[in-house]
Amino acid sequence: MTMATRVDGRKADEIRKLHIEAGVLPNATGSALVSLGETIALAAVYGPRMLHPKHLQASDKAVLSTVYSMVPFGTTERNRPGPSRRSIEIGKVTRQALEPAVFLAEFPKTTIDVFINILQADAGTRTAGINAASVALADAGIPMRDLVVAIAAGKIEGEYAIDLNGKEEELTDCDMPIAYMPKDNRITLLQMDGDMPLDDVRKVLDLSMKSCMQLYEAQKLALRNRWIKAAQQQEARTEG
Amino acid sequence: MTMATRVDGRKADEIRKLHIEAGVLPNATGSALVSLGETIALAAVYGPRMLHPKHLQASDKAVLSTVYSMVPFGTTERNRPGPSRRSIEIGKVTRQALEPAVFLAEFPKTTIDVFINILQADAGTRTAGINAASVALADAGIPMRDLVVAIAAGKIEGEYAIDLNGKEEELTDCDMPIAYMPKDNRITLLQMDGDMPLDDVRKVLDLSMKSCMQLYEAQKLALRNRWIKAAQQQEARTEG
Amino acid sequence: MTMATRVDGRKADEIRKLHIEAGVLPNATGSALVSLGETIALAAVYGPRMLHPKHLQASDKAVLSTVYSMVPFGTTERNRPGPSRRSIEIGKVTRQALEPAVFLAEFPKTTIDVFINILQADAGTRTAGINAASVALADAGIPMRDLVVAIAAGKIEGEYAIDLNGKEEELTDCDMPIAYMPKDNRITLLQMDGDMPLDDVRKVLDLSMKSCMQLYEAQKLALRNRWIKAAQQQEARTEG
Amino acid sequence: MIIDEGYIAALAAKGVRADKRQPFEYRKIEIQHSPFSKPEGSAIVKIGNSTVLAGIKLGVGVPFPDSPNEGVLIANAEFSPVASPEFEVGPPEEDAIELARIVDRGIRESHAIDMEKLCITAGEKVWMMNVDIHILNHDGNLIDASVLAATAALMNAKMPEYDGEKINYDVKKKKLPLKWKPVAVTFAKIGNAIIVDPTFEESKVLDAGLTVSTKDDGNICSIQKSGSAGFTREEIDMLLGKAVEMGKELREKLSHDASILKF
Amino acid sequence: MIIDEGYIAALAAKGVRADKRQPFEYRKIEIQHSPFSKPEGSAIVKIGNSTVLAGIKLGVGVPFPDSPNEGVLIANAEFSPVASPEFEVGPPEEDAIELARIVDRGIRESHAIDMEKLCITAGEKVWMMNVDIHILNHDGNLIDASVLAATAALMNAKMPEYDGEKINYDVKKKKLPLKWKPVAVTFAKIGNAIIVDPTFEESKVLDAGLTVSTKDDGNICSIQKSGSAGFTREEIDMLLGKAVEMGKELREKLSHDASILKF
Amino acid sequence: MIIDEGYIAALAAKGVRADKRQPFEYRKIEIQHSPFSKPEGSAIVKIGNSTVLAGIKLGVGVPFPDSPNEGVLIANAEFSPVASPEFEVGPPEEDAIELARIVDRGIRESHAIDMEKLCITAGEKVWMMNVDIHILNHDGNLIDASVLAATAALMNAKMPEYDGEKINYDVKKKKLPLKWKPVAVTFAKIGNAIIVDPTFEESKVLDAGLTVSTKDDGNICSIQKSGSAGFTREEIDMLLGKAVEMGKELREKLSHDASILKF
Repeated sequence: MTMATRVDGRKADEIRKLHIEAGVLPNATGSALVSLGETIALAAVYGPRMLHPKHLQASDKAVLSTVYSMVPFGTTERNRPGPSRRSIEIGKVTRQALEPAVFLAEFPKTTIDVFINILQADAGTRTAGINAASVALADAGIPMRDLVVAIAAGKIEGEYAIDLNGKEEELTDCDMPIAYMPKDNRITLLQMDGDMPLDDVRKVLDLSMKSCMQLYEAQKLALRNRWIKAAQQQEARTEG
Repeated sequence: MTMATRVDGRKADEIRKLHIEAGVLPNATGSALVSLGETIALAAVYGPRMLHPKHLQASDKAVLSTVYSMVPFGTTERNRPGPSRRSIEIGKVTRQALEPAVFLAEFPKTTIDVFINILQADAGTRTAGINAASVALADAGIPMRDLVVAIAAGKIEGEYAIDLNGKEEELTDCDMPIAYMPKDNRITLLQMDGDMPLDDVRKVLDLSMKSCMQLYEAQKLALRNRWIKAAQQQEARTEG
Repeated sequence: MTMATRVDGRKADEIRKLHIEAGVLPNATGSALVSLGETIALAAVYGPRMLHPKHLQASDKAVLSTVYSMVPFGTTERNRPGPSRRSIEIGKVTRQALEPAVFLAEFPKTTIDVFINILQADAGTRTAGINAASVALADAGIPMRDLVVAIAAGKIEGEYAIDLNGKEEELTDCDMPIAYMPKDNRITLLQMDGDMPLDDVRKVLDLSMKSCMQLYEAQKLALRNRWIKAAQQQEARTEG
Repeated sequence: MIIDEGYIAALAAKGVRADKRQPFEYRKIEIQHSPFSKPEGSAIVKIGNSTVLAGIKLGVGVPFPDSPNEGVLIANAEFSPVASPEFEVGPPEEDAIELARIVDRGIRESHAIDMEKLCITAGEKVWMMNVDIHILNHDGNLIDASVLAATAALMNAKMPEYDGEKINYDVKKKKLPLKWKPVAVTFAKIGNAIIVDPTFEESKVLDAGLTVSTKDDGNICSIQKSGSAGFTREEIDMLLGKAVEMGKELREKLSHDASILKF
Repeated sequence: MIIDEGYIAALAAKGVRADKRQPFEYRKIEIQHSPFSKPEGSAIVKIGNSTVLAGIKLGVGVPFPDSPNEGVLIANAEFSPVASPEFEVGPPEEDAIELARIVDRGIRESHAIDMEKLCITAGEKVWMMNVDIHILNHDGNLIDASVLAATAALMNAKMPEYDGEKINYDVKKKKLPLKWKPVAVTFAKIGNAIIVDPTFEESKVLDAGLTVSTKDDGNICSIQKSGSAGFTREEIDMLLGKAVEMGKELREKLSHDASILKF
Repeated sequence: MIIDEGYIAALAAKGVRADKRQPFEYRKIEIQHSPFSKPEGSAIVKIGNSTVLAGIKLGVGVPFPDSPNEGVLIANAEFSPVASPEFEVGPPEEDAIELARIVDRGIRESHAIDMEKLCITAGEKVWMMNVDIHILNHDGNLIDASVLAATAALMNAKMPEYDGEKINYDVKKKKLPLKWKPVAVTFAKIGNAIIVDPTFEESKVLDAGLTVSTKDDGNICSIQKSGSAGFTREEIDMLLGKAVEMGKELREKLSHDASILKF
């Protein structure tokens, strides 16, 4: 396995320009905005709140619900609003990527709703969405075992690289997103499409997990900034 | 502002041939048929009746529900059955035009359902529908503050006119429907699309409100005829 | 009325090669597979089971529900999955063909669900489905007044014939399916499309009812085989 | 609406009906031809208090690949919630679909319209004929009323002019190529009694129903059994005969215009 | 969310608002032009805590038969569940549809865009202009925010190149043929008090609402009354005047870019 | 269906399974090629009591603009309510969609079919290949059964003749251009135990699942993690290896025809 050289000058294992901001939506219990290059994901968390109708409740834990959707103007060609087979599948794997991180048993009979809006799509939207959702859950004050970090890898001219952008992705049919909880060494999402020898899969996993640690620090920093700001606002209000 | 001259010989402030008949549908609690030229609107009122499911009920008043729809053969080109964005919006503004007239607080937890069917569309369907609904509500014996009368105004070759027919409407992009409760001087529906100086809007409002009084008399006459007929039938039954 | 001669050498009143097998689906309460030439129908029965939501329950009997559908690859041109107007109507007449046979009053508040899947369609699918459903209901141990047998008749070059196959059906626009309970002499489904003098309808009914008796024996044989096999399995388990 | 099922059934057992009709007597039938100007053909039919509108709209479209030189017939039925308090929570889709399909097959299978005459350019352009049924008041036997209304609308329909590019709906002259006037006759079995033209109440308690459509030549063009019970073979034979007979009477009514735009 | 309706209404009666604004005072308005690179035009508009995105996408399609030499405008609005706990069980379709139609008519009826300039080949190919509104945080008065966002996005939109066969979204140069900048002003009547720019709480207790859209020349291009009560004629006359006046101020804000990608 | 979750989980902890299988042992697998005559290719696959049908239908259509010289693959899966009492209230859409997408990608991303050979006229006409999965009895591990059934149906499919205008479904001769035979292997983690080919009961109590599809050359062409828990990196590495190994065995079974039309 050799490393790819890239049009935008990045190294094979280098992620795009990353920006994470927590607490961006006043109405939501928690929220976060993640941009990774041109890809922009927004997540809002509402809850825990009572789940209706009753027969959907779980008596011993909260139900985590995730909806993934894209704004119609977020892609080069306008994409029609409303759920697609793709967005329904992504909603499911996103939920399963987040569930291991949340102490759901603390909120029986409730629902915790995570809404992910892709505001702009330039590859890597499902992993950007998971990063945004992770920060939004923490911002909502929901008890978590760990943050969930996610990144996708792919192939450029036969060589592997991390965090492909849209132009790069057009030229490949290899895509391997993962989500990861570093503290416990848990891989909570793993998908792959393409054609890879067993050994390559393992090596790409190594690469991706390394990048995950970068996202881990960025998520923690964004939350720290959010709490500092909230404290300052609180102080200003008390003084005011 | 000058007045328009019209293909069908009407004066600018003259409405089309009007016919109102109350009590046309045996099954409905109240009903009315309104024809205004070639435009024919039918309204049926069912209720007050208990609203299910319970969480839709209002504990302190009846919920007024209005559905506006058009028969598929009511237009020059067949129009597909089922709700459209246009019919949903008209349903909403129709409901809001009628609500101020109905003593909803008298029937908590119930629904009063108003169904408007446009049997033939030749412009002015939403206002014809409101007139039909007003008479149908009264025919249903539902306590009302006042009848609601409605008419639309538009422009013909740059000049304003009342109650455009379909041919006239094709040539204009100005449309201003209003609904009005004369007793209390309440405008309960007002919409406008077009391009009008402020002063013109006010003058057209004057025109429309004048026509409204004509419709007011016609609605009252139709209800009177209905009650006379009902009394005669009652008498016949008693004697028979 | 004269009799048709047929491409596949069958006599006018001869049905296609018939195979019926009961108890083919482990999960279902009862099930059956019926093939009639190239037409293959599968029926699964679930229930009686409590019907939810409650307001759909009948307090004095079970509700019989029937859903008729076709696999997408069951026809020459792929047919889109999901209910069509045709399949909804067939679901209804199938239910009404079966209801007279089932002692519904024995299971108040429950539903008995009959799902019919046409695995391959070569004409006569609704009657094949009814035969499969009849055997599946019996296989489910649901108390029945009688089995329901069904067959369709049509026209070939102006002459009547029983159990048309797909090629034959393409050339005719006459179709007359019936369902029949022999014990009580009850016709529980009768449909006809075409153009037939009154006398012909009666003669074709005679033909169809004769074929029905053949299906009646075949249904009974399939159930007998099923019970023998079940008893043997039971014995083997006890000894094992 | 509370229906005393026991009462209706008890009456039926005695051969008596709540509205005093004979078992094989229709309610009053009124037909108005062309009540509307927008559709190419239209009719209002009342059977007792059941009121049904039918409208025919013609457009130009592409024929089906397997019948390139025939016009296209599309029949549709809507149970408007104006028609019955039962339709409160949404009309019974199954029944509306069955009704539409009976109207559709009644016209299609009887070859009531010469569909080849609705071809403009084979394989490319044909007339699309929409027959829409709109129920305004439901007091039973919607099928017979709907088939009557559809046939009446076909009789009075006039085709708009078409210049090969655009339809001119302002000029309508030519009649539709109508060959037959199909009508439907619906029977209901309540206990052991059999009646024609069931009211709403009667159809709520019926055990089985049978609709038979016939053409002008007395041939049967469509049969549909309904309801949760069966008919004996003898009953079927009797009713098929009755339907041919009563169909003739209904067909005669189609020539008269009752001219009431009052439902 | 628990709203003390009595409190808000009592305040209104005294001409006072919970956030201390004057009756005819808007909240802080922020507009960011072109926050996104994928859409041809885009804007974020905040009015207080209400946050709205607008995006313009251009494609090539077939014109409507009755306007063969005009581009096609399609406006759509989505109430994303991120925007409010109220949208939990699915956003209120009726309100989203009304909002979309007000934005649509605000652009269409004011002739804000010269649609004939969006024709490529008459009767065959024209630009399809999608204006999509996406609500991110709902704190009332979504209409004014949405119309502002749509107009801003139209102002900054640039058309992609089209060589007659394919659109090249990588090269965008030409501006849209924008003739007018429509803006909407929304009033609410609570009891007898009338205010502008209602918050979420205020819109929950309002008796009636009135939205008036105006153009740069002060002409009115759209009116929409809402709510369950009526206005007197005198109130309407007063508010139409106010709308013309306040519309001017809003339109001025459109030239400034607040440049915040922070909702 | 009542499942004793504690019991299954307790067994798993001891490395034991309710049906006495070894952790990495499949249930009995039966494959029938071409059970149906209408579809171009078809198969029935049973893994234990899970029964799945696959059918291939070919039609002619227009290629996607971005791959003008390739045929079109459309995979779909239906959870028929015949398959399980769980599907009573409508099958779980999410799971059916995921299954369809795994089958789709298993064929597409492995380049199992040479899609360029399904091009008839570049940019104009290509073969549309529909792969439909129909579940008849659900006893767990539907993914492996469905991928096996789809691959089997691709193996036995024969293309109908096409004369440039019409498809003749009565004459089918040529095989599909099949390059690879993808198969899927699904693991489940229950507590700390890991097993292959979970039954319905086992899949109800699993904490996490992993499906790995491989090609004839041992390359991995698709991975899908499921379930509400995670895997450690070490577990993933182990299971990828296992999947390559067990995939080989599954692929061998595809050459044999168990020939039972009995579910």
